[in-house]
Amino acid sequence: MSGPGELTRAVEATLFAAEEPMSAEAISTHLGGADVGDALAELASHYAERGVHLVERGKRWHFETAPDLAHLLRREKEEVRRLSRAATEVLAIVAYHEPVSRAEIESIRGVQTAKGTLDVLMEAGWVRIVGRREVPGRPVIYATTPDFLTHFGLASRRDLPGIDELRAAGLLDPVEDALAAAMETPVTASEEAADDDDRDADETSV
Amino acid sequence: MSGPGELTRAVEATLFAAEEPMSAEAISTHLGGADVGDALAELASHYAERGVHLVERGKRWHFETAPDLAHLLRREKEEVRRLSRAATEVLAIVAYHEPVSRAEIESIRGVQTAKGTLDVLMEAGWVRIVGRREVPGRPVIYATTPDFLTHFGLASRRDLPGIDELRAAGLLDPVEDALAAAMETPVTASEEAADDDDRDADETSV
Amino acid sequence: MSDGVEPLPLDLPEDDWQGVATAAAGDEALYLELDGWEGPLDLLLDLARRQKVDLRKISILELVDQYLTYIEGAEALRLELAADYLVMAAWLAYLKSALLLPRDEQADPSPEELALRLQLRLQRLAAMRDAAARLMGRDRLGRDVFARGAPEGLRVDRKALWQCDWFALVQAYGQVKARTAPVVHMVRDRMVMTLDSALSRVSSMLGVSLDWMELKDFLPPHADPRLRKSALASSFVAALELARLGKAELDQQDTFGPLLLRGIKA
Repeated sequence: MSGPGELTRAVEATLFAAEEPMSAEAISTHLGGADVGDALAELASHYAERGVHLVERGKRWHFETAPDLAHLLRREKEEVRRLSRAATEVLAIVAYHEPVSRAEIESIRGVQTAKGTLDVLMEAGWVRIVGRREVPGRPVIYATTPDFLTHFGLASRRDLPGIDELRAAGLLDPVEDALAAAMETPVTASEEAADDDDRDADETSV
Repeated sequence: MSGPGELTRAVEATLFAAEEPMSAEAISTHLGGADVGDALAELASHYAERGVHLVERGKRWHFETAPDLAHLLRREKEEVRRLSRAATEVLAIVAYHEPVSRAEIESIRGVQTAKGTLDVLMEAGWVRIVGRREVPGRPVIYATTPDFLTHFGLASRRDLPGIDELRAAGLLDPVEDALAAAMETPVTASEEAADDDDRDADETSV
Repeated sequence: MSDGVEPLPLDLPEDDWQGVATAAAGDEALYLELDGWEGPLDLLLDLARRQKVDLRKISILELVDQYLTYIEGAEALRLELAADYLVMAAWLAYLKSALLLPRDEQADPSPEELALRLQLRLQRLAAMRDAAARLMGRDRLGRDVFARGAPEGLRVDRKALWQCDWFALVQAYGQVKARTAPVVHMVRDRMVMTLDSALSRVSSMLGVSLDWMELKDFLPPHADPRLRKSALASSFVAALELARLGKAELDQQDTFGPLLLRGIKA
């Protein structure tokens, strides 16, 4: 295979350096009126197998990245990031109380919850919008996703420890008393039976 | 001739799409850590006969139009900054002598260098401050940048036109050294101490 | 000895040199002479090149003569701009005479050395001038060769891979519940000394002595520490009140020093 001819090289360089797609006429004008049809065809065929293609769109020619390599233009780089404390709390509240509105989450947390926090949880794929609460203002309500269960190794939300188990583990007590409390408070059977969903019904309705 | 391999196509597409010259390491990182050395060599050789060349300048790679097509591509509007004679001279002195202080530049030119001259070169991205000379006064010293090599089509500073001859002829050595060699008089300690920066304070306009 | 005649450094910005020609629009002939040179060394280099010999073989004497002739020929030198050209001329005249006159063994540096130094400097400037020209003549990006006109650009989108574990989740919930659980605050009954009792106590004790006494001496001895704090505060306010009524005077030598109290006989 012999190298490209002079005209072909000129067309190639012209299109490479052009800031906008060029029509065959414009290229021809640029190159002193030469007939560039054959050169364009030759180039298109040459580049067909390469990482860059010469394409014609609406009578104008330009180089573009081969479609199968388009993913190279926008690479995704994954970075492992730990969920913030606030986001973890919101996630836990959604998991324990779902479906739950943002106002309800705030009432349970006792703190305002930034919109971005729920966005992060939705981006992570653990929380989604499941509808609207039929109350004035029709707030959207959130629930966890199957991915949430998978990520945390839960067969179902019923696997989440109940309030009394949390208390037994010292997770409900102020940090300094946690040890003593965990050792002193026996868990009773009736308390353990507390139900997942309605456990905090009185707190949920804001 | 079989088509280019996947990696070669990927490197080709990446460099075509890049807005700046890229080092082999940067390309490799973009492509998930592949070894791109062979692909670069293959592409450089493939493009050598085409209207667009793949070139390496200061360890960074980019595509550019073939130099022999310059007459076809020169644009009506001059995009390249026109440098004053003083600026071109200062640029040459920095490139051939780097790293070099302003006093050293002035001693070669025999004239004070306006503040703006170095600023223009730094603004163009061709010269930068690379540190300070550890002599009294700690003057800043200047050197060229990778963009300088890119702009002037130099693979490295060793490509500077005639640099080997100039070095062999001692024309890149300070006058004092050449004088000492020529007169076969050893440079005395006191003269040497004044050497680097203030060397020519009293003979700047000779 | 040469120091006295060697030219001073230029202190003119280069732009002014272009001004030699441009500023004198009406009298170009008069100012033309120095137009286009970046200082005396540059002019010397140009003259040297007109000798059309290798710079290593130029005749310094001839060069000096050419330079002096040139400067003399430039009739209407704008002195303030051409001073360094004239200083160079003076220095070259000195160099010429030193080169021609019988050798002065004491001269340091010798005229030969000065001539050589000038020659070396001209060579170096010439080398850089040639290098600059060759550099500018290269195929330059954006003038002779062109980068891709419309690169797509490479973008790296960072995607967060969120991490959280089961324990962090349930612990967070526990913390929320613990934080928001209703809490009953019990305020314990505390022993206090009222202002009234402090007033009567302090005023009665003031009647006993006319000497300065420290405030803390007015406090009930052996009191519970919590009562003592309350008593101190009440007694202090009582002392201020008594001072206001003119029944006592207060003194404190330094900041946070002991507070002294003394009764005033009416």
